[in-house]
Amino acid sequence: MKTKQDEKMNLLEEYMQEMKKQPYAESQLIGILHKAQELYGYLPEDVMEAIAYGMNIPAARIWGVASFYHYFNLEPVGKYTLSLCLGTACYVKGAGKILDRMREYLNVDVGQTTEDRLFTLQEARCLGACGLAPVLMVNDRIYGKLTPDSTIELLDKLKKDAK
Amino acid sequence: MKNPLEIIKVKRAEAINRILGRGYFSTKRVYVGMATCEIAAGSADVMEIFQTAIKNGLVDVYLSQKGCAGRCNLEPTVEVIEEGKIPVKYGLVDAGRAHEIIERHLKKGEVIEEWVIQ
Amino acid sequence: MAKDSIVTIYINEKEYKVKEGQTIMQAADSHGFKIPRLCYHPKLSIEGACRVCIVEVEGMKTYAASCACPVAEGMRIHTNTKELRRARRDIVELILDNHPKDCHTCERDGNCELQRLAYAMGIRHRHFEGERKHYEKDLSSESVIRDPDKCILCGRCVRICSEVQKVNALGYAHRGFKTVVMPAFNAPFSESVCSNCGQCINVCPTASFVEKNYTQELFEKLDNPDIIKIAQIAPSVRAAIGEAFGLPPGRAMHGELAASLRKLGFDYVFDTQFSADLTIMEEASEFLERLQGNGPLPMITSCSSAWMKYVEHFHPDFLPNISTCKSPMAMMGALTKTYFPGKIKKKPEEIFSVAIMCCTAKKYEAARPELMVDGIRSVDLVVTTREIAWMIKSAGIDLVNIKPQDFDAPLGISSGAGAIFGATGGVMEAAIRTAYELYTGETLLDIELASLRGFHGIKEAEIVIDGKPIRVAVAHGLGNAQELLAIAKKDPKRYHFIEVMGCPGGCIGGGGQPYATANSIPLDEECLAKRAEALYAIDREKTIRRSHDNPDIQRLYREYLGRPLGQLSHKLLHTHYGAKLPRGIIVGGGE
Amino acid sequence: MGDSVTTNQPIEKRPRKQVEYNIILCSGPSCLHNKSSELYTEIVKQLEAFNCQSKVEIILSGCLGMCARGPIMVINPGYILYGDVGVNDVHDIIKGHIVDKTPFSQKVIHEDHLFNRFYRVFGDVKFFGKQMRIALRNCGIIDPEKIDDYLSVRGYEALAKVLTDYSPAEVIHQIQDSGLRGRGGAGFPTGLKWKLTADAEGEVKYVICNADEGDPGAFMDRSAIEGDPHSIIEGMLIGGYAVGAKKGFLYIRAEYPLAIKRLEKALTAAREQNFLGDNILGSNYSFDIEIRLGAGAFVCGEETALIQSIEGERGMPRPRPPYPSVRGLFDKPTLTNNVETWANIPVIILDGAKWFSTIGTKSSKGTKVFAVAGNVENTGLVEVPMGTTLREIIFDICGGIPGNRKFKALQTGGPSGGCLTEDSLDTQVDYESLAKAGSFMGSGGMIVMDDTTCMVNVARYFLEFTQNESCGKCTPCREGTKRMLEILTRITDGRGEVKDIEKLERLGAMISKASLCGLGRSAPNPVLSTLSKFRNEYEDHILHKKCTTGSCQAMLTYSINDQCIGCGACIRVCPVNAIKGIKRNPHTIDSELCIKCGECMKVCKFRAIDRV
Repeated sequence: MKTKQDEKMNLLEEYMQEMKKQPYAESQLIGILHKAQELYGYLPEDVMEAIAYGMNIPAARIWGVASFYHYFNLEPVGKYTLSLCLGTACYVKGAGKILDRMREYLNVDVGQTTEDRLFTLQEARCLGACGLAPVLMVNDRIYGKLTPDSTIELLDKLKKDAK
Repeated sequence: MKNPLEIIKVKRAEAINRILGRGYFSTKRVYVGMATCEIAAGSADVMEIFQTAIKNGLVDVYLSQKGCAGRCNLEPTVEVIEEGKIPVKYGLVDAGRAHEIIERHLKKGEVIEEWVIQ
Repeated sequence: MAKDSIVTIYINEKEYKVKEGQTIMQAADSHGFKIPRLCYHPKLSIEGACRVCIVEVEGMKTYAASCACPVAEGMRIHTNTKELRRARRDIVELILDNHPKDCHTCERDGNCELQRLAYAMGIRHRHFEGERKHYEKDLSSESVIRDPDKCILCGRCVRICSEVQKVNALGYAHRGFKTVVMPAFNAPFSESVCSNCGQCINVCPTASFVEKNYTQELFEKLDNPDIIKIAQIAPSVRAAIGEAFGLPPGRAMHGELAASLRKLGFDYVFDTQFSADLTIMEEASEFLERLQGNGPLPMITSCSSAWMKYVEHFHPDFLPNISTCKSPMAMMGALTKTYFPGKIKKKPEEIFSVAIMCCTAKKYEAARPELMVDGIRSVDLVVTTREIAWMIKSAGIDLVNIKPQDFDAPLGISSGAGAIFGATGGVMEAAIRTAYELYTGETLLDIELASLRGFHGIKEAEIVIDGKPIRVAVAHGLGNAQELLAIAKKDPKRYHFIEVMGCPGGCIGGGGQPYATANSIPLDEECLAKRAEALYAIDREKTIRRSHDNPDIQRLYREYLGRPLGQLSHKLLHTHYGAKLPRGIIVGGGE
Repeated sequence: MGDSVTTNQPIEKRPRKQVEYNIILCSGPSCLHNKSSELYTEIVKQLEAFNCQSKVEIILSGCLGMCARGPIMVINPGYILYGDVGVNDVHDIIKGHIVDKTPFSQKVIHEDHLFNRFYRVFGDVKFFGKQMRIALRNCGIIDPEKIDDYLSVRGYEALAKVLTDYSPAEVIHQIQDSGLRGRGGAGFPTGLKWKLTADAEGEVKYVICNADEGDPGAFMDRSAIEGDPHSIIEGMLIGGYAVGAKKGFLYIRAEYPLAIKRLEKALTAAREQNFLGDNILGSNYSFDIEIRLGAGAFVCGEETALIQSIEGERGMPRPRPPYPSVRGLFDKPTLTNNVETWANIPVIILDGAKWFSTIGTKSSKGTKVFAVAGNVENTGLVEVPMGTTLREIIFDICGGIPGNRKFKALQTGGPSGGCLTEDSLDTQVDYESLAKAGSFMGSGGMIVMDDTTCMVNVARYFLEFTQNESCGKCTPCREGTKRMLEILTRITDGRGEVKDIEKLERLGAMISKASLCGLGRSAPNPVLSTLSKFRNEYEDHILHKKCTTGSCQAMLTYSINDQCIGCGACIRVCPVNAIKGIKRNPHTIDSELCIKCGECMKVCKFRAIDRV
């Protein structure tokens, strides 16, 4: 019987096989890491090792790439990824204060996940919704025109929904 | 053999035919902004309301999505275009406004002045 | 564009004719300038990262990194303006500001490129101090300590590890101010693909990489009157240790070393060159066996410990080709715990066997369980050339002026063949001298094989033994070795015998050799050539130049071992290595 | 929560005039020169004469791009263009078009430019009036997910024209003649870049579209891709033909999922119609495009770092030379342009280089897109002809500063740019003028700041951004920006030292000249520019420990004045018990304990709390 993990690995292997056929196969590394993160939610070390082996790319290089780009999560993320936009428009409209409140409320720093694995707090560069500044992206959905208070209300609501 | 310019002319004619086939010559054409920023402001719901209205019998309306024209603080935006008239651009269209635009503008032809982007 | 055409440039308003295609730095170097530099290394790719070597080029809005920027006709370059001096000064200060202030207690004190630069730039005050990075040291490896706090991110280690050694154990991780050089996943060095070659130590301008230091342990053992302290000295140590005492490279100091080690407290000082001769006896015999169909060809040498670890990691399919001979160090170690205690009527447990090596990987090798003899370690401790130099200095011994002495019997006499083991091609040359005679019964007259000497990455030669052409190849540096293996893999019949040494230049360029002096660069080829020449000179000056002619070797076989590849030989002098799977391994080293 | 835009309020403050027609009168520089202002008076007069002034609104627009035929006036609906309009023609036009409902054909011109379609829809909106939509010509008027829509607005005709009529060298000539310069920031002449790549030796060449839009507050490229992906693809196809490439890469931020989806859809549709693939439109030209995703690194907007990233490496810039046009992606000659630059290409081919070069200033041709944000009435995307003044953008197009506040500064060029003050507002938008005024064109972020903004804090914000995005390769950027940020932080925290300004300037000057790539070189700009223009604010912070705008919290002190009646409301909300006092007696704040949260000020009904 196949476990879920095996299935994910099979999908990744398949993807790598496809990428290996491309010219300059090594250049597909970032795409493969995207694929892995799509499957696993983050980049587990053994998955990166599997990519090293599968693509014949030194693991130190893969680790270097994965840790260079902020989009890649090196640790498991929470149910909700909260990406607070700190682009200029949002910043000017008080995103900094919202961030402080969220840090305090969640008791985590940027890049960390709450102990209950519910929230991961992240900073985003411009999300391109400046008209709604300040904005917060929760997984794929954008919430706009936030204040520190309304943000906390939103987090409360998400917490309730999760239960 | 045709040269690329001749080919493109054929292709364009075909494309226009297909657009017409989709009902472009309806009396009213409605364009809903569907860029990331518009969607973030709630345009997906607005789009759905128009789609539902058409499914439920709203006729003579051609509905399409469009990109962002750049009017950020007034998104979501919706245009209602009628041949021979100045196109009407609505701003800050939420579900309530979408329903009213259907009832008043699309069905009765009334331009809802206070929501129009000038 | 013809590459050797000449262009006219102006440096500090003076006209110079230089070769097109050169960088500003190369052009300036050839005309009496020495633009300060840090991340640049001639053996490595151009990084252009430290920005210390910046110059002003008229018409450019920003400074150019002279290491990267090619010259162009009519280019007007300034290397020494007030603004530039200040910018360079500030750049070096910025590096210092993120660097521990522990120069006095640092291993590289006095030998540190950053320290030299800071001195030369005239940094006498700090202006911009602030947060300093701090990470844990990685002490996991038997050979190399990684201290990210001292890293200035010049990237030389990353480049030598990936470009020259092609091991790719090291890489940059994270980014910006948080960039750190580390193995994959920040795993301990001991769990990484590291071969322990120590080249990162060689090229590091600071003390971000240093060997695991055993000097204090050794001092303690030397103070213990109840044990017999035995030293063995690798060929390359004698060719390089003078540099640590301010002598120019190329002076062989075996006599001085033997005398100094005795003063330091060793009871017996033996020569690894003796066991090199022994290795040749076994290895040449093994080769002839294989040549006659008993065992796979090409046979590949196994003396280099970094190389062995590398094969276990990346090319386990070649393990059957690896000679079963232990390295000279391990052979000597085995003898010091078996043959020699018998001679002096002591138990093996009473012997403390120390190897003084040019190599950091030997520290790892000595700890291998494969090398135990009757359940005890054959070599108890390995110190590098650098470590023994500190000890000699610390003990107040005048290595430079001391009266030379001979090595101790019965493991101290060596042939010239044993000496050249330290330079790339040397093992092969020595093996051929003996194999030829063992096979044909005739003495090979022309024993200096020029085609196997020098620093070409891969050297090939064909020797006719008894009418049969024997094709051999030599590689030094793991990157070259990997290329050679690829050739051998593609064309398995191409070679009969392959020699590999893990470090550039062979053992003379080992990871435990003295740091480059103020006017030199690490792994400078001129310096390596002089070290090699010191070994070749030893060889030339010996009357016995073939391992099998070494009378003590002959006596050892007569009195103890029996014959090469005999039963006792097999027990003491041969071993087998097995595949290893450290974290993040890839097939064939990634090429 | 979140979606708080639900109101039934009118969306604009001005009452809207209900009209049937609008007359758009070009007031671009060339039309003005041709006395379009006199026309205005005449139009008003004629409308009154025909008694139809209530049916018609007159709109003054920016340049309509038909300067050779000016003065231009347009009548909507229908977007009928009248050219060479003299004062004497106004009567005939109004009578014909509005009274008799038949356009006055003698003056109607049929000059058709690609961007005219946009103005058929949006021509009467004031916000778009002074704009000129070339790069964004189709954004907001076509369905970006339907190639048919793009084809209907002459899509891929420029490609067909190139393949039919032009040799690669002729295409490059066109681009050179147009005067187009790179829209990514530095303004390198696009035609020259193409020529260098075309001339470089090598069989295999590549074309790259840089869509790694990263400036915080800039989203022009996202909008362009989401609104009109085919324009970019067509631009790249033409570029590939011109330089001899068969393969293009589109490097886009992973944070733009919708843009990626639309691009993928567009590429598939283009392949189906043989705009991509082998023997495109029956020609010998073959080309295809592959999307490559970024992964959250601002520095990958730098050309060489982007190339590293496509190669699957850490996005660390390479030293140049060698220039990418000679040795770029996979060591092959490579042409990189950004999204906006590519989107201009089809226009130049179809409307002509000559026409294109009539727009803009002497050294900067065409238009530039800006994302205007900050303290401004109308935020949004603005595409204006080069030469438009900053004042026009901020006040005429974007409606000025809200809340009756005073304009303080304009930040352009994002983290690489600088701040401009009131006296620079008449600067024209072009590469040289902005640089001369002390800023930078950049990729198009434009932040308007009012008098509540602390400039030291703004500088700190941008530096924090670049510090965070520094790749860490070269010393000046990695270490230098860190130290600058520390100094700025200490200044805004009220711990600034007298020598800090000098240190900032010294580090800034060194970093600008010694860094490896453009990110590092431009990183000190926000600091250096605010230092030169708002030095007094820095001095206030350092010498007097005072932030006049009240932005730097650490420097505020709260105290209670004699308006206090001792109600105790402030005591109850103070989270750190810093307020003491007896009921009905004036309270006091212990400034040692106070964390400056401002809660007391919010609850006080008697304005008894002062903040200085």
